[in-house]
Amino acid sequence: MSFLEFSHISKTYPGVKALSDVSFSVEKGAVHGLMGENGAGKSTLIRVLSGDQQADGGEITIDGQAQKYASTRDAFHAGVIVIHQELQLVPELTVAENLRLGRFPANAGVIQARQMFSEVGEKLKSAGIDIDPRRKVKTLSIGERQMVEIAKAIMLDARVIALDEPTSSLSSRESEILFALIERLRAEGKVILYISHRLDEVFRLCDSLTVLRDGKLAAHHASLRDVTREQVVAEMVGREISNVWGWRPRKLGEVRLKVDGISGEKLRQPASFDVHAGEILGFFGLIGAGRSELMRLVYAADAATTGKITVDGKPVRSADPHQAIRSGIVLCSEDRKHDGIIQGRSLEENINISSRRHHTRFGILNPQKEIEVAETFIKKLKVRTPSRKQDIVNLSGGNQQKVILGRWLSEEGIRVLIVDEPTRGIDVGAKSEIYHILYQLAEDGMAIVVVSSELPEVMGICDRILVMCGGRISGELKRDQFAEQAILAAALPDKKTPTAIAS
Amino acid sequence: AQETKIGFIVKQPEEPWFQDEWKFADQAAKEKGFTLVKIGAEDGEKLMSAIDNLGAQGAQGFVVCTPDVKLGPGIVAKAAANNLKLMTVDDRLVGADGKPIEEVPHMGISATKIGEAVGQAIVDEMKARGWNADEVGAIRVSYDQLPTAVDRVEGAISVLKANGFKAENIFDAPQAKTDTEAALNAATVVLNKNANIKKWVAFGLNDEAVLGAVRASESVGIPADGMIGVGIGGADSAINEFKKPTATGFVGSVIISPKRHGYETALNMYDWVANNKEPEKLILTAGALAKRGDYEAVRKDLGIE
Amino acid sequence: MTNQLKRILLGDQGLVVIFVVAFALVALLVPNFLTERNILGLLQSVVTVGIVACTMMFCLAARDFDLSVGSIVAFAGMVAVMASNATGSIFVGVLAALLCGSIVGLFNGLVIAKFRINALITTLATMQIVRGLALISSDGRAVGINDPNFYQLALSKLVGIPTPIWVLAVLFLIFGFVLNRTVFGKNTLAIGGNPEASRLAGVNVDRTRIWIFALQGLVCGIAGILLASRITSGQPNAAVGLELSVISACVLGGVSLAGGRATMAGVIVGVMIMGIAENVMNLLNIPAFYQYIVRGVILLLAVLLDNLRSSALGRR
Amino acid sequence: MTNQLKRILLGDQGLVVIFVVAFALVALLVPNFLTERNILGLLQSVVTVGIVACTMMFCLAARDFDLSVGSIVAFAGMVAVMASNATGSIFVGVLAALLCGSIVGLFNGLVIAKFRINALITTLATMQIVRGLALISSDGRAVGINDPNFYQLALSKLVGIPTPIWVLAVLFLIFGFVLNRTVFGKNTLAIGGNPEASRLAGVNVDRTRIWIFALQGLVCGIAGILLASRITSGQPNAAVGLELSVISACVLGGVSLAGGRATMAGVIVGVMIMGIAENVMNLLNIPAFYQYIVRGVILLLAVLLDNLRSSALGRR
Ligand SMILES: Nc1ncnc2c1ncn2[C@@H]1O[C@H](COP(=O)(O)OP(=O)(O)OP(=O)(O)O)[C@@H](O)[C@H]1O
Ligand SMILES: Nc1ncnc2c1ncn2[C@@H]1O[C@H](COP(=O)(O)OP(=O)(O)OP(=O)(O)O)[C@@H](O)[C@H]1O
Ligand SMILES: [Mg+2]
Ligand SMILES: [Mg+2]
Repeated sequence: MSFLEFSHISKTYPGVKALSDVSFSVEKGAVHGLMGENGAGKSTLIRVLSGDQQADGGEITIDGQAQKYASTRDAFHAGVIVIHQELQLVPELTVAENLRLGRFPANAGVIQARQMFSEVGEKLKSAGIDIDPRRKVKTLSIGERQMVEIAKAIMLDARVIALDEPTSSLSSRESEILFALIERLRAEGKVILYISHRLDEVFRLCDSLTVLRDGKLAAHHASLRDVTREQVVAEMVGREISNVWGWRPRKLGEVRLKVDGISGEKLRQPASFDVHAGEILGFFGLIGAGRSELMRLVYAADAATTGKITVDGKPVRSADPHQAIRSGIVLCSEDRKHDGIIQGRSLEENINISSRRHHTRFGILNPQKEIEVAETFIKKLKVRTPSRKQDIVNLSGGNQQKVILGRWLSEEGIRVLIVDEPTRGIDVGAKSEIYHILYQLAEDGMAIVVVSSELPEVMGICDRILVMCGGRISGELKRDQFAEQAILAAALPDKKTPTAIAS
Repeated sequence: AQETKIGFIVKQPEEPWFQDEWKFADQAAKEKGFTLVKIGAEDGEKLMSAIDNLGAQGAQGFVVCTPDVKLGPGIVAKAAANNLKLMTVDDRLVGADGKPIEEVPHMGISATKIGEAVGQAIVDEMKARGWNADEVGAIRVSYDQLPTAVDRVEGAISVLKANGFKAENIFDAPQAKTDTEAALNAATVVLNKNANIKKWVAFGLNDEAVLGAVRASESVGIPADGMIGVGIGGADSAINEFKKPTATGFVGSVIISPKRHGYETALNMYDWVANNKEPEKLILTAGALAKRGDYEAVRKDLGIE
Repeated sequence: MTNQLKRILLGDQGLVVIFVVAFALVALLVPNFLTERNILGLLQSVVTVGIVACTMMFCLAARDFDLSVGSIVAFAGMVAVMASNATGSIFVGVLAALLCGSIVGLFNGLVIAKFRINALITTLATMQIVRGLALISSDGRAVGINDPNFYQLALSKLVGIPTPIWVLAVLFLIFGFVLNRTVFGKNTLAIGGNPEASRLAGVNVDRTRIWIFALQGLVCGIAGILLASRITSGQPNAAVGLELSVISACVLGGVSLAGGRATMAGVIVGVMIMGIAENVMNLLNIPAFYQYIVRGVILLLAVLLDNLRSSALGRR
Repeated sequence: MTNQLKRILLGDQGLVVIFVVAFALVALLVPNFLTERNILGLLQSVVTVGIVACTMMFCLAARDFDLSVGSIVAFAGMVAVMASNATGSIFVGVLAALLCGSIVGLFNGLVIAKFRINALITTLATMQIVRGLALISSDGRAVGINDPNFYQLALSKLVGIPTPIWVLAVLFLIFGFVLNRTVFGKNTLAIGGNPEASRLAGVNVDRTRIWIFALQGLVCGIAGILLASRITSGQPNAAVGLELSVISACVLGGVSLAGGRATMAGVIVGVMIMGIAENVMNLLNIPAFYQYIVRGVILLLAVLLDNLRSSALGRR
């Protein structure tokens, strides 16, 4: 008998059958991968495991015991820890408080603060996570928050640990910390469920693998020894995907966007770069390199203190995103939960919020057109949803990301498109569609900036890469110079001098 | 015959005074066998709705104590539109020109008159205690948002001044709300500001306001014989004070009779509706001072028990 | 058949259905309720709350809060009366009141959006300041109307229905349309759903918020004028506590205080439920003290029912 | 040196510093302000608001809302007086009042947490119901206290300072400790800061919310008893509008209506600012109508200052 068993799990949401009759099992001391397209039901399965959602049918057994959870607290007591797909942190509390929330070390209700901080500090250090446990979470960057989230896995002596896309906003360096952690947990004999859209990681880490499709079990591999990546992709998507990147050479035009010496509160050192019409420029860097900060300055999401921006030679002065949009610059930001989705509103409204100004008259909407745009992008990006009227919070993480992308891809008359971690949480199948759309836009003359922590992605789709490190641009590589080593070298903080200077 | 239905609308339904008016009006209703509809209307808008409501219920007339006398023309028009006979109690309606609307029958006592009675009671008590007006401070617990309140305290002040009180010895203690706590807080400030004055008199909108001033004097250590507070109303708040084992600075309260105001107005309206006997255009009642020693007798005299 | 019934009952418009059923019950059980006179009276009694609820809906939907509405209504009424008394022209009076209302609203909006001051505190402050202005300008006393034509604003009828009810109906229509069919309405809802995301999506958040408050002021001006005409005077103490009634009506009608959710139909139902409760209690002659309890229980029942309905919906 | 000054001014306790400066200014400029008598009077005048603000802080920090506090205070006061009159024991009276307050609070909490009904509507409903109960139980009249020893609750002094002020101080200490140092306090902040994350982390959200409301009821009971003792009677109309004063004081003290942010020091400052404003206006003999305006302007200034301070902080 296996240590962790799912048998005949089913779960239905209004209008969606998220899981139907899913059964599989995992051995003790194994890392088990869970893959599937966006909306396949991975997170739902994890939520059922964590007691957050109750399954309509089926049963989970751990170590031979059938589990019955009424709440997440029961699951904790049974030794189940789940790191959810979206960050679940309380910004106003400190790192240590977040990590011990729900299980504070207390004496008669009074928190043993000193003990808590030192314990958490030690555990963080032993896991190689360099974050002060006394810092408030609101002062951390997204990447750091993700590390805090991951640290939850080692705060308690758990039997089963599930990680839902833990690396989606991590760069390779932080990912390595996570992988080391997972190795350690495996050695301790825990059961680990690992969800990811990155095939490399799954093949590197996992002992066994389950693939879900449309809420059903599509494949189960007790061992990954004889399985190929192509096979897994086919099981997930239902078809072969030969070349995910699909890059083709393009003709570049004049300089479209020119950023000259821009700086702001969070990015003290002035940065300059330019992008040509038809070019896809990649920005790579480790977490905290300042890429997102730079892009937010360009988009006027944060106020710039110095610097000049020109689009097609015309200087742009914007104090707020709505002005930046009017001058032809848009930014799809990295934090979809905080800066992207508009909770409580439908997909249709989330897609149309910006681009609708092209089809309104005297401020009155054109409902026909809105439906058309929404339907187009739902189809184009393969958003899995019962209807365009669905509230966006009811979508799976990857599908939310697609909707936010749709918001910006539906824009007309845009000259510069900046996408920050555009494929975060998106499955391989949809990824290639998105790249295809980006190429299309570039061919039509748009200047595109892609910020990504995924090295294969920037190398796969960009014409040129700028590397950032410690808040400044530390390297530039043209496509023919692309090499993993060179890029990583420029991204590492101890390197002071730029490694590659393009002519 | 058609059932007789009469409305009785008051401006502050939670106030004991209006509760009493309603109680006595109910008594009249029971005696004469008509239906009494009691509605509270705290502001002009509620009042207009209340009149509509009465019309809809098929009432034939109503007695009203209006939240504001300036509503006069509106009330008259609304009553006519709903075909209701109209009488006022306590507060008399005025027209756009600021003069009383004579054709609406009214029973009441003017706010200024009550205030003057309070002032007189204070002056009498001062004389009895042998106080010199120059060494006495007066707390005017005020709630100027309410015109009736202004008229009452101004009435009291006019008597005090006529009896040698200096204007600079009268101190304003504005209540933020009309309850005792607000009066207490406001009066405390006045007392502390003028710590050199040892003898005080207090008056205000009602018993609760004056009680606040008396409590304030106690909390800063002024003995009962250093304070003369005279309230208005004479309902339970005042009686509780009189019942206390030792006398407090709350010397008396000017009682107006809710019996006459409630019972007689309802009866008059009934006679008007049922027997077509029009009431007198103006009946003025008088207030009576009740003190610790005689409040039971005074209340009995006024027909309240 | 039963399925269809279920869909109607549990659908988006479920609150409306519950309301219709409740209305039918009341009409059957309460004598004198379903008479033309009473219904007109009832409608007139909700005019002020209803008018102000139109824009309060926007305010709450954008995660804001406006406590100053009662004061603005009173102040605008005073201004309307005093200005028309002074100039002899009702038109000038009406214009002045609308202007004053809008200015106060604009002030609220500017302070809240530009200085980023908490809306609760800002409007609490203007609530006090404006009430103070109303009291000072009239020395705390009601101001009578010189020109009897002013009364006609509230007394005149069109097709047998008093003008204020028409005004209310027209405003319901306008703001219903604005909420669902205009960029302004959609932006308001988006801001309430996620202000930062809306800003990054190119919504001019500051301008939208300022507009919402300015509109709120304007609409309070309209309510103030009608109220002054109805009570035939400008009263500095009018509409005290209006904010709470209006906000309750909105919340009862499904507007979320956390922003992002609002429907005009819901708000209309909320306003009507509160109005009918008052009306019926008076028709049934419920004693004043018990009215408090009944009012509270009705509020609880209304949300509880709606809740059961929507959780049944969730469980479908 | 200047840097250190800057750090103090702009730090977390900046509001306190601003307050101290303002206090010093007032003490210098307003005659009679800094006398022992006046300060004691001032402190006594903020006892009710201050006591209730302790738990309202928790309520707001958990993203909830309680409008029923004023009614509970009045009701608890009535119960205290009537129960001690009936039994002849002040102790029983006090106990009964605390019990009644807690029961109402518990009811609020249960309805809000278990039936998931909007807190605004629920407490609006209980506000009405409880006020109705207070009015009915006394027939709308003030109830006198039979046993003069009851007065001693408010009149007695310890080291020259009246008992209610001691009670207030102790509650400030207790709830300051509870907020920062206990599991309950941290859970409250977590629930307000991110309800979803708290739930997933296994915080018993429902139980915490129920506790918050029950505590709120208990504390309102304390405030009601002291108030009744202070005005030597139980008054069913007492403490109307208290909820708004308390919420304003909290928000002024930096408690976020969006939840998750609260400090006891901030709330104390908020309560004191409001109390001092009233006190000084009366000391300076500002006419009643102008007091409205001054009150509004002070509110605006206080938040504006705090805002400038914290945006200066952001820009550092
Ligand atoms: N609260 C909800 N209400 C309605 N539908 C939901 C809800 N939560 C999830 N769903 C639906 O259930 C399906 C499965 O979602 P789930 O989050 O498990 O997908 P996933 O495999 O984790 O996808 P992703 O890779 O995008 O994270 C999706 O179609 C989603 O729209
Ligand atoms: N809210 C904040 N308050 C204070 N500092 C912040 C905040 N957000 C980010 N920073 C700091 O700004 C720097 C850059 O942030 P960030 O990590 O977002 O950069 P990045 O290059 O976009 O990396 P990534 O997007 O991969 O996380 C970091 O040092 C981070 O600590
Ligand atoms: Mg997922
Ligand atoms: Mg980034």
